[in-house]
Amino acid sequence: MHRTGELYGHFETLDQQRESASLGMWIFLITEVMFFGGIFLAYTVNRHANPVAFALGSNTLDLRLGAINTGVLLASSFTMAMAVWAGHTGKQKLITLFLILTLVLGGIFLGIKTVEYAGKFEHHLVPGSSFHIPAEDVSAAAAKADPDFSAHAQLFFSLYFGMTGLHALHMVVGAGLLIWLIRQSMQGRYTAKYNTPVEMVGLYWHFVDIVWIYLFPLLYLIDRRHK
Amino acid sequence: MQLQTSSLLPEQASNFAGRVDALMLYILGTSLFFTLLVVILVVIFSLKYRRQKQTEIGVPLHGSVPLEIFWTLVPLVLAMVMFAWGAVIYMDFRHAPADTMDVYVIGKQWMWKLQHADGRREINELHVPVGRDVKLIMASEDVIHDFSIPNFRIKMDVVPGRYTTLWFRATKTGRYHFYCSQYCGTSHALMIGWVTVMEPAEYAAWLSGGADSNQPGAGEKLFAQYSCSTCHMPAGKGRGPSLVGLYGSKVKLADGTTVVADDAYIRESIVSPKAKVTAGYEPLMPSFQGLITEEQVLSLTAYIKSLQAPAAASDASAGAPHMGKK
Amino acid sequence: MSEHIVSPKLYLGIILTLMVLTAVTVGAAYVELGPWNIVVALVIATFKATLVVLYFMHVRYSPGRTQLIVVAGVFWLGLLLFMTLADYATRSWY
Amino acid sequence: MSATESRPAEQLPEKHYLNADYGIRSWLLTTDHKRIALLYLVSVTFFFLLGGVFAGLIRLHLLTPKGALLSPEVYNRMFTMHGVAMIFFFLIPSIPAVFGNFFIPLMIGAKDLAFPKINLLSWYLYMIGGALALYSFMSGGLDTGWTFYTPLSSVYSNSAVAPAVLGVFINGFSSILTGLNFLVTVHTMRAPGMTWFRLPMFVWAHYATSIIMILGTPVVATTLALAGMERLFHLGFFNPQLGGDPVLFQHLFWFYSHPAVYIMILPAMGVISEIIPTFSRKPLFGYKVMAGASLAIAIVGFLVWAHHMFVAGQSAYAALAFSFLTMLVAVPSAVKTFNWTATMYRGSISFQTPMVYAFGFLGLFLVGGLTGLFLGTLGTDIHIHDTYFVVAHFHYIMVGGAVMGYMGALHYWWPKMSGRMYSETLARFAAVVLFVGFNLTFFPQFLMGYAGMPRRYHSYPPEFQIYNVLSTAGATILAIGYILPILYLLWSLKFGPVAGRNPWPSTGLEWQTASPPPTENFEVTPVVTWEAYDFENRPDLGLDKPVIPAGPASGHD
Repeated sequence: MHRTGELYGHFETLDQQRESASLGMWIFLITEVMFFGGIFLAYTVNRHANPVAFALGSNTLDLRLGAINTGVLLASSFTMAMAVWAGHTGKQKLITLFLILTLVLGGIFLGIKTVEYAGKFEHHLVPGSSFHIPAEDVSAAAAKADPDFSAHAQLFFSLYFGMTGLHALHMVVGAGLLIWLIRQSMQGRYTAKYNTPVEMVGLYWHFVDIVWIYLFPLLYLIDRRHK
Repeated sequence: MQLQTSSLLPEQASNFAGRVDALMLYILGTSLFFTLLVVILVVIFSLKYRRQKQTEIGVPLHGSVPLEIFWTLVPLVLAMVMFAWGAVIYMDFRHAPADTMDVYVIGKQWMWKLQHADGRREINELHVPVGRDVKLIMASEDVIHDFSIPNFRIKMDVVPGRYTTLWFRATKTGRYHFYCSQYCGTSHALMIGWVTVMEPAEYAAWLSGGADSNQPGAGEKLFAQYSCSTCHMPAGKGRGPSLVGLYGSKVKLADGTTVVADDAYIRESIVSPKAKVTAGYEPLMPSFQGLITEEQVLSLTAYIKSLQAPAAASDASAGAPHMGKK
Repeated sequence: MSEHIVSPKLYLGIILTLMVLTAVTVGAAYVELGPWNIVVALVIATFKATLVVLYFMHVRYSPGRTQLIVVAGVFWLGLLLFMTLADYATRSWY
Repeated sequence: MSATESRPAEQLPEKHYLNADYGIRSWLLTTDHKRIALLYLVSVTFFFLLGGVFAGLIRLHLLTPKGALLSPEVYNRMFTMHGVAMIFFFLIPSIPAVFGNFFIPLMIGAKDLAFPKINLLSWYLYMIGGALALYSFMSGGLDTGWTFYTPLSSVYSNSAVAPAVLGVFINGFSSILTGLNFLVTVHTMRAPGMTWFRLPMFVWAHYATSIIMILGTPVVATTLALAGMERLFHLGFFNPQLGGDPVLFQHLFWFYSHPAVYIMILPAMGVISEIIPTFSRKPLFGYKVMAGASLAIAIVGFLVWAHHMFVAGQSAYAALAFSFLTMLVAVPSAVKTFNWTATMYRGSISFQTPMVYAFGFLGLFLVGGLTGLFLGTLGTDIHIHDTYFVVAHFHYIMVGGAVMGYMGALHYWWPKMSGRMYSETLARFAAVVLFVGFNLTFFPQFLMGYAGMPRRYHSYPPEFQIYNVLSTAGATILAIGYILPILYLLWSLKFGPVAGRNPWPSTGLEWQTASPPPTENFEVTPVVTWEAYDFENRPDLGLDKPVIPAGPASGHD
């Protein structure tokens, strides 16, 4: 497939190419919505069936870290939006700067997530044979209401790790894309005329942010008032 | 090698069979009409409009709005009749009448265990009287199974972790196959059994002919073994509510709602007691999930049912006449 | 496709709103609202997500086709959730 | 045979996509949609033959009530692997990935799909998925049924479930990327003058199919991922013993897997909508209605999934809603059938092989679609659910419908893809053999199912034997019908007469370029000035003096 400058050979015009990329990206994001949608449905049905275990499981999560991470990710979305703005206005230095800021914030998010995961490992809250809920948590009056508390709490943590893990995986992919963008941007590839890759990665990054906007209340904020 | 044949329409042996077949014939009639219509038209067009010259083209007709509307509406109406007719049968099929003879069914890889209300047990065999409404209350010990009786034209999945029910009224004496029709692993094809439909008198004789175990009796033993009686005392003085007359009654719950004490409620109260707590009582009861089997739950349920009339309960081991909750 | 350039000031306003809403949703979780806690949390989350989609992702200024794709996608997710949960919600009806 | 007799015989073009480059690298690293289509053609044929072998063993085994050949363990693996190979690795990619890939750019006058590299990536994903499925087949096999119902698949099965699930999961992304590529291509890559309502119906069908692919496939990916993790790590999303719900798996699974049936049948309908106008030399009757019906099937077809669960313990009221919607989706299918029939009215009909397949499709799809009514109607489903009636029904749709469409497409476009003609006599003979063999194989299964024989039984009560014997007899005829085309098509590659640009002739853009087409499809980007299937105003087709049969002139729509 030959290519002339930014234009790939099977397209007629740069506009056509940009339009295709944008449309393709949006369709891809819709498939991502449905992909996460399946897990959200599994979460809803399982939570509805095991309210007690889910509430107690949620209360073992570190709300402070979760809230900070929400802020960090939202901030990274802001810097990403600014990078796209810098692209549209042709401010090449600012593109690079905002992309680096976004990458740093994304890194902080993943770092905090790692700390949280490590804590779960320490406290045997990772689903599997060594899964164990501390006795003082189970002794809560509510725990008795659920006869098979341990199994059901494990269900909560399976979903917690499944959903946040999948989200983190998307973050890692996003970080990889950002590194690529930063390198290209430092070479001055992106101008007011051609900045499609920045825009596309931006869309992806915002989508990952939106997933977290839902994950945060669903995982961290169940029945907080009773603790 | 001699081949057996069966008639195209299997024998109709339940209250549903005739209704399902009638609906089937309506759909079949509709289908045959459209199949023949299209086939005949295609044949006529093929003969009449076959190409005569190499350079010939067809008449450029692009469509016709009235025709399109016509052949949208006609199938729509016919399909809606099918839907409505089928829905009526289905709602009857899903909602058992009030007064049924209950049989408990447990599916496991790869056999069916059945227990009559009086404790009579069967494996891969089911005896029922003709003309009586029978309800199968079904649970699975492992994977999903399905209890299917083609001559009765009904089936229902048997799902682990919950009860499903299937009801029918046999209308013809005889022996009919039942099958597991949800694929359940290696010996799925061996989960076959027989329903024997008997005259009521014959059925009574069969019942008294040797109940090999007595379910309410077994339940009574479990009731003592698990010390249920220390809390659920008959006079209602215990830490738990009295269970006499519980089955089928309305129970007021701590959260203000009311439920009917049916099989599902009793099962839930045993395996997950905190889910629905009776008003006026503390949620003290421990869960028995994992401690007792589905079969034992059924025995306990049967025993609790037998507590309807105190006189009968004390006489439960006699095993005779209380089938169901008449 | 000529793109609409959003001013950084608007972005700043959006991100501040998002931060405030995050604080509100954490606070709301500690207020006793019974079954409404989850509703409040999801309404706030949806509002936040809408802001991100409309402004950060420029959907407000995008061609109708993009807007249609977004609406259709969300609608489809809604159908999956709604029709499945409708089964669970009506199982105890008689 | 065709109008070519009056014109000088055409030669193969000197340079075309097949000889543009040589060597294995030029194939494995190609981004040419036509070459990728051929890669798919070879790979799906492999899985079709593999699935066919499994099917043959199943039919042989069922000759006697006790089972003639296989142990229950092996029999269960056979029908499971037959289903997985045929559905995920043959039927779903078949028409879209082979003919959609090859012809959508040609039909809309584009040089390629919008994302050629992603197109190649999706073939590799397909191959990785397929390799994992094969690994599962060879290392213990798979015995869960192609539906992977939990908790059987996630807890109880002793077979290689994990690699198969992973394979199907990865294959799903291949399907998603294909759908994405088609949608974008149809939106942005159309040649000047190729308006939406000038698109061939084949393109509309693929547009509708792609919508299903991108909205449904991600959900089954999630579902299988959850089930796989449940098996590997002993989690409990769908396991009641650990707090999960097996019926949830069924909801999630069928949310994709019912619409997946439309992924198989809609492209076949698109093929038939090309063949019938071409061989009737007449515009497709009710073009806009046909396009709308494709979209309606795709959309309403999404809302009917729980009709697979009428007796699975779902709420009776949910069942009512799903049955109602199922009945609605029957209507656009009926409308399509009537429109195909009406297209032949006052046409100039010839009976070359693709048209014979179109007739076969029409008949078998009618039976398959109408028997779907028995299953969508609640009152009859409670009897025939999970019996051989269902098996017969979906084979009429998937083999009678989708595979007949696939074979029709293969014969219709073979001259374009290879540049050569096959033996018309042999091809027509094979089409008739297929039709007869198919009916003999599957019609008895309707009767057997209504009589009560359940699916997936390795042994059965003797009263069902007569039907099974008929069915097995039919299967041998069917096998001949499939092997013949492979032979004469391969033969034609070397010895077939040169086909020329437009042998039938047909109106689509794909017939305006050389056969086989050059790598960039068209020497100059075409400009479209005519409506779809317009034989009347096309002197370029070589129908020098078109003769319109006498009769009252009819008005246009």
